[in-house]
Amino acid sequence: MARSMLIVSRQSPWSGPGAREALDIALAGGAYDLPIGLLFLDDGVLQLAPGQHGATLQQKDLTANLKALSLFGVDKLYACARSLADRGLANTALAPAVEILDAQGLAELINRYDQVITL
Amino acid sequence: MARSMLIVSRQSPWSGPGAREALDIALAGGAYDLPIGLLFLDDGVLQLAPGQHGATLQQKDLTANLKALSLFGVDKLYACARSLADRGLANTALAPAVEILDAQGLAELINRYDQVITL
Amino acid sequence: MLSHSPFSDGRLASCLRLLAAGDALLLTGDAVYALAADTVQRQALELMPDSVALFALEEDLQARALVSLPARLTAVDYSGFVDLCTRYARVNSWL
Amino acid sequence: MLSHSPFSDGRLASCLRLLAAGDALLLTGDAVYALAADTVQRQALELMPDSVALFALEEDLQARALVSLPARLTAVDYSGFVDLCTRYARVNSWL
Amino acid sequence: MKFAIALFSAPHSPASRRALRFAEAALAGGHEIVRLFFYQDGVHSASANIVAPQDELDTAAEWSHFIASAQLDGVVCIAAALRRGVLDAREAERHGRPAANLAQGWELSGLGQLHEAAQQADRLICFGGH
Amino acid sequence: MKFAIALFSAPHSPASRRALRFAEAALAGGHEIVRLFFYQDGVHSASANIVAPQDELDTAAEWSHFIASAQLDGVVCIAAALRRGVLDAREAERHGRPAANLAQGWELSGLGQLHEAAQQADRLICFGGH
Repeated sequence: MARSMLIVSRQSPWSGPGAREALDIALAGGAYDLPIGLLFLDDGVLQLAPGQHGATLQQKDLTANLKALSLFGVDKLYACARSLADRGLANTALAPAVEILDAQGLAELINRYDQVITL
Repeated sequence: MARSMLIVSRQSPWSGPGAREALDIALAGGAYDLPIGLLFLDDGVLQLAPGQHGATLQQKDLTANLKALSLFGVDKLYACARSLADRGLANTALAPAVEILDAQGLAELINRYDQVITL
Repeated sequence: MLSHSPFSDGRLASCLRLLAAGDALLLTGDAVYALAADTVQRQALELMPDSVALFALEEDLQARALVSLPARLTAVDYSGFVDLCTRYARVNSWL
Repeated sequence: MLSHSPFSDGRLASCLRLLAAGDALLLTGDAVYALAADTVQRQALELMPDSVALFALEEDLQARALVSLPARLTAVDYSGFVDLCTRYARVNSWL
Repeated sequence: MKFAIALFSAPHSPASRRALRFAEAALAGGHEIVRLFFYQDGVHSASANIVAPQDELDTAAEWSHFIASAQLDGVVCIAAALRRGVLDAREAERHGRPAANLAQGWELSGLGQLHEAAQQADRLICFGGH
Repeated sequence: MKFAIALFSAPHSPASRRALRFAEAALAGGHEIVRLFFYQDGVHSASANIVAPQDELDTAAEWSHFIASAQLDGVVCIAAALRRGVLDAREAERHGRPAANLAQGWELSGLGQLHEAAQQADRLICFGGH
């Protein structure tokens, strides 16, 4: 059976290629039909805030990459409740939809995967 | 009259070349007889902790560079009291000796210099 | 001038402690997230003395769709950014 | 596994929240500064439940001349680091 | 045990040297390294153009020697490398750039190689940051 | 007014584009740029080997075009560039490296150039981090 991988994305969407490069690992895993989970943690949850547009920064926003996740079969998406609250996003509709986890839920999530990449 | 420059060094001594590269700006300024000040702030104060030795990390420690400061005429050295306290260094003998400043002292220090580089 | 996310990093706190009356704070890049509503960082900015002026780079606000901005904030474009640099005696960028 | 300074950065706090019973924390690089005496970070490490094991890379302790280390800490060399990776089911490096 | 090792930091970062020393210790301990994969700023650790100061460790050169002498599979993510200016002869020519600067022993390839290594390995160990 | 502009970040960092837009706006506002100085990871912003993804801004190429068209003095710190693998033809030859990858218009020199620029300028503006 294929080994599962949890990718933990901690980078803001506008701080350089970090957030995109984390998504690319998830998309590549999906393309190989591997069991991939994706957790948005710390500044990574900022990727899920609605209404962002990169045109003013001459940068492609991550919307297309985030939408591609489900097309590539990456549908186990999670976000950290504490990270969202700290950034004023506790009551915001996120896109794509994610399962929001508290600290205990996060610890259990990590232990369900064979391998973890945090970046 | 030459413009004065304050260099604010915020990097730990072991996190890569950042701390050394900040010192190099100060040393180069001293070599040109420019009025240079050097402030150790945040993790930068860790450069002043005694007894460090880089050999175990196959890295040259910063002792020689710090000693060179006075040879190059860079003798206005300052450290942030709060940064030292946060890192457990409030009661430690620092090398080289520096003037320790509180928040108000830091704000006044910055305003005494024509130009500031923080890195 | 700040450019790092205020949530992951101590730069904002460290910088706020050094501001004096007559100084200005310019938020660029991820530092504009400090203006997000319902955050500790926004509160800290609101509590700065009136003698400290607050600016943000407009393109960074727009990209992040930040709204409900503080009344004391002035958004600037690059031309305004250049003007600011001429108006203050020195510019300290918090790398 | 952590490698960043705990003073300038939220990684330590964020990582500590995710540790579960039976996990181990390995401090490398500037993360070993969290072991410095008289710091909030040292206190947080001391307060971890006994079910979480605490390790640090020896060379990083020596370079920084860190002494008065916590009794619960085990220092490891690279061979011990490799062994740790075999003993735990997965390794989560906090980049 | 089989290890896959991923590096995300430039050669002047302590994390690059730490990954190298870990990899050496893994082999010394009788373990197998199924692949080294360099991603993000880790691609610079596979640059042949790095000139370390004489009194500093030349981590990029050590990496290149290490994978050659241990005959390891060393893969550098092609997308991350292009973005950061680390090119092999083929990519340099394809994009009309002056100079191939990928060090000996490394191969540019895609993220699929990271997943393949993770599937083959008992442990995936990542090194990055400082 | 006379500006000296220093950049400390790689071209894929938002700070590199921000520095470029600032420099353009300074000239557009009738100001003078006495020198651009690239230090630390900023040296990568002067690499000719960067291949930006087609849907992303090619900040390194824009920098090279900008200093050529505005005829600016662009200096890259030689010590920082060697350590990070950005070499001109002379340094590549001197150190036996395969390939010179410093972009057109830039010159490798020492930190004295930063101080000289700071002495000539009314304001030193630094860009770095993210």
